[in-house]
Amino acid sequence: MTTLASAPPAAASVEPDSGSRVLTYSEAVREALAEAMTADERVFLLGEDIGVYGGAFGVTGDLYTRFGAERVRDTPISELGIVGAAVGAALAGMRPIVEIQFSDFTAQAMDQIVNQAAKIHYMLGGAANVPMVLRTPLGSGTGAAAQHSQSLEAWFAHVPGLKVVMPTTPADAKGLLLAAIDDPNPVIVLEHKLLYRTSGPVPEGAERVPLGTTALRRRGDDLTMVATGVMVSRCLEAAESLAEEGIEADVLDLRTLTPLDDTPVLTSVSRTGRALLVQEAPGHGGFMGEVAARIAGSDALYCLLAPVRRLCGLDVPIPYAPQLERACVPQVDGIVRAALELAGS
Amino acid sequence: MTTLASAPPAAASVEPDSGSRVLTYSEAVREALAEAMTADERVFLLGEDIGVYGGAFGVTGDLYTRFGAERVRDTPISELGIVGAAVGAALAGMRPIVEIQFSDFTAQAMDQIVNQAAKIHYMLGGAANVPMVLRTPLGSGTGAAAQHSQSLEAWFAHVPGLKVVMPTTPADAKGLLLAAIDDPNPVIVLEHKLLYRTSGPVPEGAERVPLGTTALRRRGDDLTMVATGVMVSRCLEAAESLAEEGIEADVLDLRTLTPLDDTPVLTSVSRTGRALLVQEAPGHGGFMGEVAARIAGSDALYCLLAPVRRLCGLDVPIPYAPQLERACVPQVDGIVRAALELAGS
Amino acid sequence: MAESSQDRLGDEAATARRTLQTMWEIRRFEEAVDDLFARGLMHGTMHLSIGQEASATGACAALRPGDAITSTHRGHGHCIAQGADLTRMMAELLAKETGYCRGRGGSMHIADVATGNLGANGIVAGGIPIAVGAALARKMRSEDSVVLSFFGDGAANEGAFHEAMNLAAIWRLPVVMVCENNRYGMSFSTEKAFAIAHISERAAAYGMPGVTVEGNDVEAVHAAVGEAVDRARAGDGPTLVEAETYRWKGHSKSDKNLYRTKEEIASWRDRDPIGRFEAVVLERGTLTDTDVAEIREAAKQAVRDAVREANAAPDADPADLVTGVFAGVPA
Amino acid sequence: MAESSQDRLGDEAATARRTLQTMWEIRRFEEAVDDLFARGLMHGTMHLSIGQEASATGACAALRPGDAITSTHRGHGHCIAQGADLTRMMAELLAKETGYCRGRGGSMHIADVATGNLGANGIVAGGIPIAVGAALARKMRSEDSVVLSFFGDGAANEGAFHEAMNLAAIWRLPVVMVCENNRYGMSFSTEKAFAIAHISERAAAYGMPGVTVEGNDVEAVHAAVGEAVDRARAGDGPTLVEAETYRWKGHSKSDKNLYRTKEEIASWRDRDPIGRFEAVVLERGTLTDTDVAEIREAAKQAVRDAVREANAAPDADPADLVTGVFAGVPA
Ligand SMILES: Cc1ncc(C[n+]2csc(CCOP(=O)(O)OP(=O)(O)O)c2C)c(N)n1
Ligand SMILES: Cc1ncc(C[n+]2csc(CCOP(=O)(O)OP(=O)(O)O)c2C)c(N)n1
Ligand SMILES: [Mg+2]
Ligand SMILES: [Mg+2]
Repeated sequence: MTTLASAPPAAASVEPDSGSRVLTYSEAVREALAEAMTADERVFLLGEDIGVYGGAFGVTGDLYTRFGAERVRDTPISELGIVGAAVGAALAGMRPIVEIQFSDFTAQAMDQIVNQAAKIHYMLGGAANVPMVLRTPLGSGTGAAAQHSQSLEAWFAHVPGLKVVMPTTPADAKGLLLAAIDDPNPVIVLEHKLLYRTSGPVPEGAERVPLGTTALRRRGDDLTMVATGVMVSRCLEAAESLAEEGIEADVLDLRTLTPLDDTPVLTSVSRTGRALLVQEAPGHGGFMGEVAARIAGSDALYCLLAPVRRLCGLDVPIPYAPQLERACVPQVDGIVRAALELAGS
Repeated sequence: MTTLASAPPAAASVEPDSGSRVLTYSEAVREALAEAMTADERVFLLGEDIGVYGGAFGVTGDLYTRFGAERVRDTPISELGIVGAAVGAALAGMRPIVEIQFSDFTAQAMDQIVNQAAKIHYMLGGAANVPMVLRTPLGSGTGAAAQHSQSLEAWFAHVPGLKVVMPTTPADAKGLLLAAIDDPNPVIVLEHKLLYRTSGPVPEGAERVPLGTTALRRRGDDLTMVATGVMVSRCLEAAESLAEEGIEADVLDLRTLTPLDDTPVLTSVSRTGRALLVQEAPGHGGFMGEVAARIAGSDALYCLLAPVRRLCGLDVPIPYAPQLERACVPQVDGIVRAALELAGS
Repeated sequence: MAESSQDRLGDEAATARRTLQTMWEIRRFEEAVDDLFARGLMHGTMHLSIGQEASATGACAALRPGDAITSTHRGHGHCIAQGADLTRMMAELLAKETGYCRGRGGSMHIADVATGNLGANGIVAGGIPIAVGAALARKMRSEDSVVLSFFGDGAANEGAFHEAMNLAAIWRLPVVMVCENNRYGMSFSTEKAFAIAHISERAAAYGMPGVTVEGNDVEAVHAAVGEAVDRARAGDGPTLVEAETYRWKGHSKSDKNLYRTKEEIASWRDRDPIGRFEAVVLERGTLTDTDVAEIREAAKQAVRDAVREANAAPDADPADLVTGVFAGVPA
Repeated sequence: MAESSQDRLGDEAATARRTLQTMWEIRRFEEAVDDLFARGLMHGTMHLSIGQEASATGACAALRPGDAITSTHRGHGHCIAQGADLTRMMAELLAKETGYCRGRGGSMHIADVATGNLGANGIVAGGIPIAVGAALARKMRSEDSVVLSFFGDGAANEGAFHEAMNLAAIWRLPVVMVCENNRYGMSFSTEKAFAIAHISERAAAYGMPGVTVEGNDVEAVHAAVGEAVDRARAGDGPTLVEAETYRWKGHSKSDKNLYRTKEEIASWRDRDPIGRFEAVVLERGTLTDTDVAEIREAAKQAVRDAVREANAAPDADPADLVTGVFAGVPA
């Protein structure tokens, strides 16, 4: 069973509870990286412009001055090479954390991610493992157009041997990343660009958020919203206004796609009978198809009062024009509309 | 509405109808390539060892001697470079057809496939297009282990701007490929290794099989089987033995994942009330999730008599040992078992 | 375009005028972009090539109609030098329906197929294999046109560069590889990114000629690229031309310039490629002070008009937002 | 392993014995594999290195315990030369639970972490960046061990080679790049795949030393690689060593040898690396005819035993078929 986890930025006007303070999502990531490097000298960072520049999105910030050029290692523009170097360093006992500036550029490194990192442990019959983390920002909303705005989480979720994490709150950005760094397997951590500047309470300590636990962000009996990435806060906003119309929604944040904790989803849908699955990525072949299939493949099916509704990004490359870009991915008003239709049906 | 399309190899002991003869799947692909090159001088092939060697799976065969080294162009081992060269040649008015020896190696070329070929037409506001075809064999069953046995169709289906084709019969191998070559967009044609040697009737002429039409391979009212690739013939075999037990199945062959023709699926499931979705790729995040979501998202939901059953490859890298490899992907007996459970429920 | 690679760009008045005006249009265009962005009238991110006008201008001056280029994320200069319409470029940056990409692409994806610009590219080194393919098409059709691929120093460490260079070499393709070495890939200096002195040394690894030129000398760039273009057109294969230059502005909007000194930037501002060419043509007497003043004014005016017209144009139209993904199958 | 790079492998009896026996074990092992495959007793596909025994043996002889290698799809020789157990190798190829990968990997994925073999690789050039990372780990821990990466001529045209070479060079990593140039990447000849005479010429593009050696002369390979290993161990960075050799057998099972002549194959069989070394040690009097006969017999016997023991072993166990995907999180 899931308990009500701390709400994400959008809804987080709350005072931090004792032992935690308000940090931005980037600060939370940075804090996790710093704590991991302090606790374990095998941990090091490599990536393009993560050093004195502080990272394309400023996430590594001052880590370069704090930990030096050896452990906060700037690299040439060679995604395949640096991910491969991380695989080799992991095999040799280190705990590399690679940053890829935009998740779109994981395309350059797919061989090392998919054919090497993901498979080595199994392919070698367990004789070796690849404890590495690949951090990369995904998503649209920055006006960077089609080659800098994709949400490719479904690719990684479909690769056996990879764990896939999508933190949506500063607390999770830290806690899930720490868990990913502990993990003896390759873990892909997909951070959302639009969340970097959002803030929320983050525990002081080195509390881990275990991989594979879906978080219930809001409680309601009329429908179930399942979301990932920035869509979680949009669903919470939508749920707020729905509440004003007397419609109460469960809002579930998957947090990790692999391993996927689908029990809270199935339990919630069995209770509400209505499922609204919201993702930023294009719908066709997207991960919410997996979630819909889990629902349709379980006894929750018998509790459905309406067809499972997916609200996803349009099946288009993200355009540059702001109004077109917005029109391509679910916005709060669209979520509200879809929820009303669903609740009304 | 779909009509009963010609059955695939497994069930194809039929005499070829007039105007067609029996060819193997590879011969059908080769015939399509030859006809396209004869009809249009802009068409040319490039890939590793497609020349005098005849292709890693012997598909290009004697095309090198027939069309010469310029149009059947051997390349160095540079997947990213040759796919990029195909993109550039297509932009410059040619009709390149790239062969990638194993679909696993598309990982090397993902940037040119996904960030360039798929997006250029849209990103340029329609000012240019990329009429290219990428042919590559997928699937397990050859004892080639984890890096040579993947089924990555879901990756491509999730990329707006790509069309994705999976022929399962010699007739379709030719007809769909010809349609793909005609298409002004980048088309990924995923051929199954285990099908290359299978044979069936193939029309003499340059008959196209339009992209985006699901084929009904067998008719039955008790359940609906939806399959792709080599799973289509396995489903047909399974349907044979189910028939002996008095259970009749519709067997649908999606043929193209993008564009996806889901009407026959929804129509069939609405009639049978039972859906068995069979794919070789690992289940998690796989394309049958999309199919299940289409069913669960439509009114067909109200006709379901049982949860939608997905029978997929295990979520593991394909192992080398033959008995383990077989255990990782759906086999005929497993399909029969799943169908019996489903029909009985 | 298409000055013979023999003559210097600063010797003859018309050519000198065109060359200087192109460089000024690039400069003014990007200053206008910088300004619009700063005032919040332009969104997304921008990569400005201010300070690098000579490499774009000199290289494209060596091309003819029918030739093509592939460009980069820092591609405004290439696009203008190749003869693009300033208004349609500005309209694209302002996300207008009249823009080159109908507002779908923005700064990193401007293409102008008519003038042979196959497109900027948001992917570092993404355009190099594409240039190779466009050159392959020309060779297969036995055309005598060539393709020129612009890329940066940072791009030379991508696998795409390597694979494309080798394909160009073994197939002896009519392609010219122009590496604009502006000393940094974002914040990473060439001293750190390479263990060699000149990127042009890499040409030998593929069996092609390589040369390094003073990238802020538009005549030197034109001469070196012109020679390479002649070689390509003659069927003698590709060349790697490295143009040493410098970007005055930050890498993009998020750049705090922490990786370089004010002094370094200043020293390069003193090597202004435009001022340098003006001095040359004045000293040679090819142009007069009045000519130069007119050209500056004309460039400023052209950019002003472009901004005005672009602003007046309709915003990108969501009409075919979904249907525009695939080109229609011909009847 | 670990002969000093100064001494020649054929000068001292014990070393000569070990060297010759390693080469014979590779030869006999692969002949056995070829035979088992032909008789349908082994499935999948196999890439045999018969004819290339000297490069694997000479290179690994220059390594010490603590050093590591990355290997290729044609990796049996590297694995044996690095000291792997023949029975566990054969068991892997026969898909047995006692195999190096418990039957999960097969020929293209054999690894032996104990002897520092980080694994064969089914992906051409896939092991090169991994070797760079393993070398980076050693440098960061200031260990004095080195990593040696084997790859073929064809691999040198992959982007992975380029990016890895540059990383190794700019970080001055303790890695030795050993390119086994056997004249073909599958069917594509080096004459067609490269516009340069020697792949070692590519080293200069990264600012590292490069050398080409007679790959069928085990002493020459050992000397060249030994020098590179010493350089790496001394902290002076990477080297590219190209060993010119030839594969006698087809690329894999599907190869009809249409791309080369019988004469070419015959001419290389005359340059048998094993026969060559036998002649050397006999002529130098390091070993006697009886010694050589014993060694051949010992190798044959070792492989026979490996096949027998492997055959007797249990088949790969499906027990953790699904659960084996992820390594368990430590308590
Ligand atoms: C494959 C890829 N990796 C990283 C980036 C992010 N990025 C954009 S421009 C740039 C620097 C490029 O340097 P260079 O090639 O020298 O061109 P310059 O910006 O100096 O003109 C980087 C790292 C990208 N766009 N594509
Ligand atoms: C990335 C990738 N592309 C293509 C292949 C198919 N393939 C396997 S071995 C091989 C030839 C490799 O040539 P080379 O590197 O010279 O090694 P050799 O086989 O000669 O030992 C090819 C093309 C592959 N395994 N991986
Ligand atoms: Mg640069
Ligand atoms: Mg070779």
